[in-house]
Amino acid sequence: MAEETEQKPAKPAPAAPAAPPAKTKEEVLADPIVAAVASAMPAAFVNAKDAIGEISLYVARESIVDVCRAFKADSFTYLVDLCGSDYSTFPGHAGERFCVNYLLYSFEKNVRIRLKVFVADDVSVPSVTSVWKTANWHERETFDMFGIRFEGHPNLERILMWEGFNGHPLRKDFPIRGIDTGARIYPEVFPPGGGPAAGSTGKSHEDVNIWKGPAVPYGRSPKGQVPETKQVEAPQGSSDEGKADA
Amino acid sequence: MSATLPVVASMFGSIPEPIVNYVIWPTTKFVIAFAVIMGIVAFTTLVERRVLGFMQARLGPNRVGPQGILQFVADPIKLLLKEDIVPAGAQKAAYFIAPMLPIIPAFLAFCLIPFGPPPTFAIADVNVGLLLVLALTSTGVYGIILGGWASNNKFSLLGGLRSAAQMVSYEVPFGLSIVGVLMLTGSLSLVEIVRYQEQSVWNVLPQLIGCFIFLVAMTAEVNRAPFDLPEAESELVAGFHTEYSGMKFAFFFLAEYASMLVNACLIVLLFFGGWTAAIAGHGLTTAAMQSMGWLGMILGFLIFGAKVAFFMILYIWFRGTFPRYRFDQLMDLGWKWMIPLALANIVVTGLVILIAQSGGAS
Amino acid sequence: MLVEAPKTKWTDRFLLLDLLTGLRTTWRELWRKKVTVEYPENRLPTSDNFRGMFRFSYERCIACKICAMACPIEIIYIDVGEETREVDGKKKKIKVLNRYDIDVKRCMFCSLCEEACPTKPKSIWLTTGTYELASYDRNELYMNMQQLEYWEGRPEYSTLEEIAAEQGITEAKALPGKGDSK
Amino acid sequence: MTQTMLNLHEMEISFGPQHPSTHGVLRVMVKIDGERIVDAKPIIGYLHRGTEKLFENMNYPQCVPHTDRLDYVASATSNEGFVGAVEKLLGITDQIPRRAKIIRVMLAELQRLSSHLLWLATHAIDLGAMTPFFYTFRERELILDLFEDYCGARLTLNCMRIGGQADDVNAQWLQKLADFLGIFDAALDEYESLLTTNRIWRKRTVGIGVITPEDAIDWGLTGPPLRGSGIEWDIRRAFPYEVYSDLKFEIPVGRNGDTYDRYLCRMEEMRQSKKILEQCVTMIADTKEGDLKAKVSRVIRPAEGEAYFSVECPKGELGYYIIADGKNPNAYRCHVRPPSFVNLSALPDLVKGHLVADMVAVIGTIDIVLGEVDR
Repeated sequence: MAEETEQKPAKPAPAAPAAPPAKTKEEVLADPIVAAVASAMPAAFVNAKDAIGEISLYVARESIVDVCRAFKADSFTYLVDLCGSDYSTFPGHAGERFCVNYLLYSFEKNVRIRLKVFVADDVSVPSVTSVWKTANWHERETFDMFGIRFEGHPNLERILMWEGFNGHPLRKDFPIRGIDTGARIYPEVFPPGGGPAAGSTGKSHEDVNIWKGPAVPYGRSPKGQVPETKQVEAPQGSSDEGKADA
Repeated sequence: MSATLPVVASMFGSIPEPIVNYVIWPTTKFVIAFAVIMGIVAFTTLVERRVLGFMQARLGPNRVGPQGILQFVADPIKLLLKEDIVPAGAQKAAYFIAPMLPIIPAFLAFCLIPFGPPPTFAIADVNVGLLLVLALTSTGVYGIILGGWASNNKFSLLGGLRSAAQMVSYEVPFGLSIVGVLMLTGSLSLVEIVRYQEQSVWNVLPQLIGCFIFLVAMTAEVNRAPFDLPEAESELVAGFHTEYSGMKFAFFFLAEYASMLVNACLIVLLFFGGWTAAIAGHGLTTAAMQSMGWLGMILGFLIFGAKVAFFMILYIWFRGTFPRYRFDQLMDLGWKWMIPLALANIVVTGLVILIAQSGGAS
Repeated sequence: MLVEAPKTKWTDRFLLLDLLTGLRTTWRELWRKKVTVEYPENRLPTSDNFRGMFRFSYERCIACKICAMACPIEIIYIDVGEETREVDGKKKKIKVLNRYDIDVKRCMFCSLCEEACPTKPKSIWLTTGTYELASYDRNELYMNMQQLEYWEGRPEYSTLEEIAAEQGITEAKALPGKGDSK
Repeated sequence: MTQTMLNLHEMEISFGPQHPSTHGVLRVMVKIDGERIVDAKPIIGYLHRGTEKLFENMNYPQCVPHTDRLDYVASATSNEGFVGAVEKLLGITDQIPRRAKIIRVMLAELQRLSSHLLWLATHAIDLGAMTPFFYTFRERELILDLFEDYCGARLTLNCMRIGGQADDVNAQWLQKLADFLGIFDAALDEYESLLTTNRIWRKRTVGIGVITPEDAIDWGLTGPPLRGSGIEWDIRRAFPYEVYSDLKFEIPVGRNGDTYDRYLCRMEEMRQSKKILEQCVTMIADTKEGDLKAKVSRVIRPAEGEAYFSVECPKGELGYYIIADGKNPNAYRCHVRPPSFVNLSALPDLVKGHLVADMVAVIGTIDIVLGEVDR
């Protein structure tokens, strides 16, 4: 295993070279890109960050629609993206669990800014569908994936998962595999109790090839020798024959 | 008729002559014609797939027999052996009758079409032959409407509706476009129309607009691209025959190709001189062919076949080239362009004939 | 840059030139060479680095498991045992590959395992130029190391040089790992 | 039953998920009055594979082959977006060797050509013109051959690595590319001779699915649907990545925002892509062979932070939003902003009042790939 360690440097990824010191909230909010809106409603912004050229503004949940309206009036006419994220297992994160990210773009300034709204479980967020039509499907997706409810959404139902699906897949406590979906197809082929078992890692042979039955003995003799059968198994010209037949 | 064929007639010996003339002889001709047409229609499907393939930089079916020539046998066998599925909610009786309805008039129309110089190749030379052909071809749509309705499928229903609307709007220019020809020739008999053309010129020259309208209308009449709305596969899955499988589907299919053939024959007879290759009485006229005996008959048949083949290829060519019209645009074209144009054509033709006659009289 | 429909004269439209150009295109294509490759008789040649069926070399493998770690869908299953063996009169512990399975039916042929393989020539590689992998039984596509090495229709090889040639390596280097441990 | 069948007033049709022209498994519940669409409701999710969840559970290099499966007809641009986002997160965007960048641009533009050719094929066949389908596939095959020669795969390329490229291009490949570019203009003209001036094609596309510029922005449309409405915006120009700032190309925009304008835009985009490729072929001659990868550690573990990076994929803006927690070699959250998903959400507005046949045209003109819509 010498090769592996050789090629794997011990130190983690190189940090961004000569990163400027992180800006404070006030500095970011004073940035000319967002200053107009930020000065108009200073109470709405909880925090602000500017990292790798992307401005993130942390907005209070109640005022998100007003903030979006203000930004839309201030040339940020375009909602690029809206997505959720679950910070429940984020290292060092204390505070509300979910976050809804809004990414706005201004054609005039040619710049994107991000608005972040943190919400706790079971707390709904005001919908911005009244500001941008495109928010409709994004919010439905966020609801589907995280269970964040959007207040005032015209049609808040699941979009990617099916109706009646239990759970919200992108929550961190949702298991990655081994969900009992309730679907039992082809019981005559797959034995009862088949299918990925809840909590299985999927890393063992039995987990994955459930229809294969017990593992077949395979592999070579533990001596580590190339078996003598090599010549028998590989008759000369077998590949040529195969091609000629075809 | 059999008077010109004493050898054949004598084979029937003791049978009374009227029966030979009006029962046995036409039936024999029809059975032969039916078999040949069935073969031609089946073969057309192969030709279509091959030619379309060639136009699209590919080969088309070429596996069954040399150059895929037996594909037209394999396809019906496949369709015969297929499971015949009847949708659960279908109107059983209508569902079964629907495929038969278009195929009967399509093949019946061949009785009236002279494939070559009379008398051999004209099964029934009726003096209103043209009207009868038009009447028969327009009944084919009932099967399509019925099939679309009986399948209990919304896509089929839409296909049937489209077909009905299309048929209604294209019957009119279809009929109007040949009025000019009738005015010129003064006869409804297809044989007479051809005789007229060999004595003057092909009707396509004096009736260019009429011919164009006829071409468009006949393409629309048989639901071929760019007017293949009833079975537009990208919109209505397969249109009226979505729920049909096996031989029932084959019947629709055969009916479509048979009507294609009928219409191609019609345009050749009406506008392109039928089996003749003559201008102003010179060249291979009907009389010249008849005087050549059997050779002339076969020559006429071949000339007719070549002309029809051209129009069959034209159908395929259109299908390989054009996008599909939309439902309302099709109506638009039919009602707002074709019908006024056809009417204008009739008026102009009438005026010209009137002037020519008065000029001749004075 | 504003794109606009080409201007057409009314005379062109009257003469149906727009339809006739289309007809001319298809007509010309009718007589051109066709591009169909009639498959079972003729096959398209694969390029040299075409990613197809796996090939595994037991001789080359040093049982480092890097390929299994690189695999995005975890379909490479490796068991490594240790064995004491006498080499040059000394007792030495060496790693022995007990199991090397690939669930080929789930593979997406991304070749990350080949890229990760530290041996040279590679112990696992996909450039065999074989793409006809269909099977009537899905279990046949779960392959152990013998099957991975000796599947039917594989390109023949027996020596290190030939493997190297198959992988397009001009100069085969002495193998690290197993060769050293002996 | 007969009664309901004959009651044509506001019939509801399930258009898909098994339908010839929904480009995959899109399902649209259409309410029609006769043939006129009263209401349309797209239902998606039939191809949902939980890619975002998978991204959270595998390390960064392993994600790259999965991005192929998002937009499976334009996997190079999907790769490009993802590796670009991770590089941005690592802060090594400037360290990528120029040769690798040029190769990326070449692959992305080839992919744009191939994707647009596929779009043209399906769009034309949706409107009943079946022949362009085969012509475009003939040329697309050449592009796929180029991909195969480059990275060994034809469709799901997995051709980009974080920090650079895995394979280099050689003179032979560049020659093959130049040969392909040589015939491409004639091929485009051939497609256009069947469609652009054809009166049936124009009748089917002009004035269908009109999007005003304001609506386009409101709906968040990107790519040709946005440009067809007359907004000259392209990420290659607005946020130039790779070497796009050194390349000369123009952004085609339409005037009316209808299906025909979007068709023209895409045709012109193909011509521009060809120009970009020609410039790349000359540009790559000045770079050092084999200089393909920046120094990246084997285990990629970016510092805590978040980054959004987007590329102009054939369908529009494909963005990746990655949150890294700084502890694990996998993304804490990776969100994909798929252009097809956003563009498709405007479908109900676009088809309302049109006929059923027009819906097929509109779905075709949005150019969706369900792998990307459903992820």
